[in-house]
Amino acid sequence: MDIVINISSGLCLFTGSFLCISGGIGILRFPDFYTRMHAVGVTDTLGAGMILIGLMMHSTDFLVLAKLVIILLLTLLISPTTSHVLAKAALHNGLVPELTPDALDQTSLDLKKKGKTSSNP
Amino acid sequence: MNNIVLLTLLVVVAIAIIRMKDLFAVAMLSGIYGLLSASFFVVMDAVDVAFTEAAVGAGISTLLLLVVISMTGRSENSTRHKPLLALLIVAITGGLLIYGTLDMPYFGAADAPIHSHVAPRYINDSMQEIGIPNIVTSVLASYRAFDTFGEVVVIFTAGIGVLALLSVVRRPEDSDNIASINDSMHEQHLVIRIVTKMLIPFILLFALYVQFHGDYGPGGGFQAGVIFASAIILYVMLFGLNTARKVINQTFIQLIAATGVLLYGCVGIASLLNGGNFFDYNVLANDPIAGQHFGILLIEWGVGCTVASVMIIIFFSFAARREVQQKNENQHDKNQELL
Amino acid sequence: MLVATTLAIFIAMILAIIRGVAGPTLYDRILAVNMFSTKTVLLISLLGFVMGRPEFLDIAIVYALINFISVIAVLRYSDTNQFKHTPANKLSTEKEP
Amino acid sequence: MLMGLFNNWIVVVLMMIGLYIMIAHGNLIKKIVGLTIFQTSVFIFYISMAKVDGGTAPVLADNFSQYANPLPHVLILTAIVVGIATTALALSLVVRIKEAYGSIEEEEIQKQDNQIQSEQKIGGQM
Repeated sequence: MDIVINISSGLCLFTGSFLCISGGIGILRFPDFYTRMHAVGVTDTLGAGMILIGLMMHSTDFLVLAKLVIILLLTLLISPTTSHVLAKAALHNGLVPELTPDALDQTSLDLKKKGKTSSNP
Repeated sequence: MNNIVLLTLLVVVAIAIIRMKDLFAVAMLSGIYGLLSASFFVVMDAVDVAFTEAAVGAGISTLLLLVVISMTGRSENSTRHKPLLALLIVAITGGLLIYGTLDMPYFGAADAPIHSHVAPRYINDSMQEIGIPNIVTSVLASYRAFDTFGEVVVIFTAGIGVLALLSVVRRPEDSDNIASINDSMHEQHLVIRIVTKMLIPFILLFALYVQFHGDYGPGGGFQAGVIFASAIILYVMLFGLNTARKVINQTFIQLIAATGVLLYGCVGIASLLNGGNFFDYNVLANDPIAGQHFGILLIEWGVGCTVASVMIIIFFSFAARREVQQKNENQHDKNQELL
Repeated sequence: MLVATTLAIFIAMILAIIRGVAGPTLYDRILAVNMFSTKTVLLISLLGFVMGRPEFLDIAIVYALINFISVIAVLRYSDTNQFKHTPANKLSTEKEP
Repeated sequence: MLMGLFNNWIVVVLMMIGLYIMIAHGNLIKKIVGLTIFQTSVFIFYISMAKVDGGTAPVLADNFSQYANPLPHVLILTAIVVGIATTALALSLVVRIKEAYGSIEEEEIQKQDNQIQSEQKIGGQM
């Protein structure tokens, strides 16, 4: 029984730390704010959740477990909210995504082409 | 090892703060700085200090900086006065200080002079004398209660000072005008509004938990006061100052701040009247331990009231000043449009 | 395993600090601070277990709450005119036809 | 030796960074941030003095016998809250200075002061 808990908590911690590091690399390497935000927003919540669940398996005290659950709930509530608000505020204050107009045209052309090809088989 | 990483990061962030021209970035980095130093305090086993630094250094002080920056402008002048002379002075002083540290006891040494004076008594006897497991609280509120009284008075005085410097005369006809500025935030963000409404009761409850759990774990009046105040500040930021003023009367808050200090002092007087020394809680009840518990409870309550209300007063003053400024700017713009 | 996770969080913190220092827009910095405080919450909870006294998790709860409050504060007080046109924005809007 | 005094050296470095900001920067808000860094370095100094190897946080528990020194913790705990109160006072002074002079750069303020002084002198001579 002990070994099962150890292995599963180790797996959770490993997944969590992998997600944390990949989020960190994402915030560093992605080209503009919105893509960075995507990297952080996705990995932060899940990574924090995995690490906290891994810690829960280690805890023996009921109070510690309860506090970890509270932290987990707070993270689940707060992290997506802040991401949402941040993206909204950035867009509202006129930060334009670094998708160049050419790229935008290109994608819309592609879409049109696809639409044409699908409509004219 | 943890402390080395954290300290190095602290230095990196501090150097980045020197280089930054954008004051907004400086505020953000000082937030990171506060978080880092609080993590360092956790590594150093100073849980109570970390608690306070988390709420104060990363929360309230960044917030006040942001409010002031939004009032005074965001960019810094690039000229510096005599950077070479300053660097020279700093280098000499730093060199002397580092020379001074060579005689310091090594980090973590158990036989350092600091650990031989009063600390053993606190650690060994506080359980018999005071009867609560958190030594920091027993030293703060009982052994050195007079010292803490001084600190509370300092905080109260700072609150009065901010109030004297920033208080504005409010006229009722202004409120509609200001409300329209305020509503921008509160109408745009439905998600934040709902999440905040869910969180505020939790934060208030958590502050009370910290207040009363301070005897058994990290916590106490100072931390609880700051957390309580931050819940109110959250409310003000989201729903505007006018709505908040309807919920919490500012005169009432000022009264509470004074009452906290008064309560603290009265506990001391009460112990004098009962035949003990100033802040000697043993005489407050029949049993010395019960007396200590009672005294610490009252004192922490006084500290919590004062700290919370002073923080709220400080934030209210800044926010009110900012609203007046914004209104003047708006009027100025309107006048220019008319011209 | 706990120590390895602590190390991973340190690395993520360092990366977040680099982004916070580098900028370029203010939202990048806010994002970096936000990520940094989430990492701090995790670090504090982990350190409790590493040091053998996990009962001090209250501090981590405070961090989570402060994180939320400071993000709201940043958005509330960056909602004025002087924050609307950062240099990076101008660059990207100039590209538009 | 290197590791034993590392914390103290970092404290000195941070303190000097705060001092440098206080001396070399003219912006009043930047100066306050420098003051905060200076303050925090003192906190770090006290707290690292209190640490004992193999010790734990000063909250009594059954299975621990060695605790960190609680006295510096108490001093710094109150100092942090007093620090934020004084910072708030300093920031409110900055707000008033901005309203009175229209700037928070030290040189600008000095220039305006000098101007007023010289005008007063001319007025006095006449």
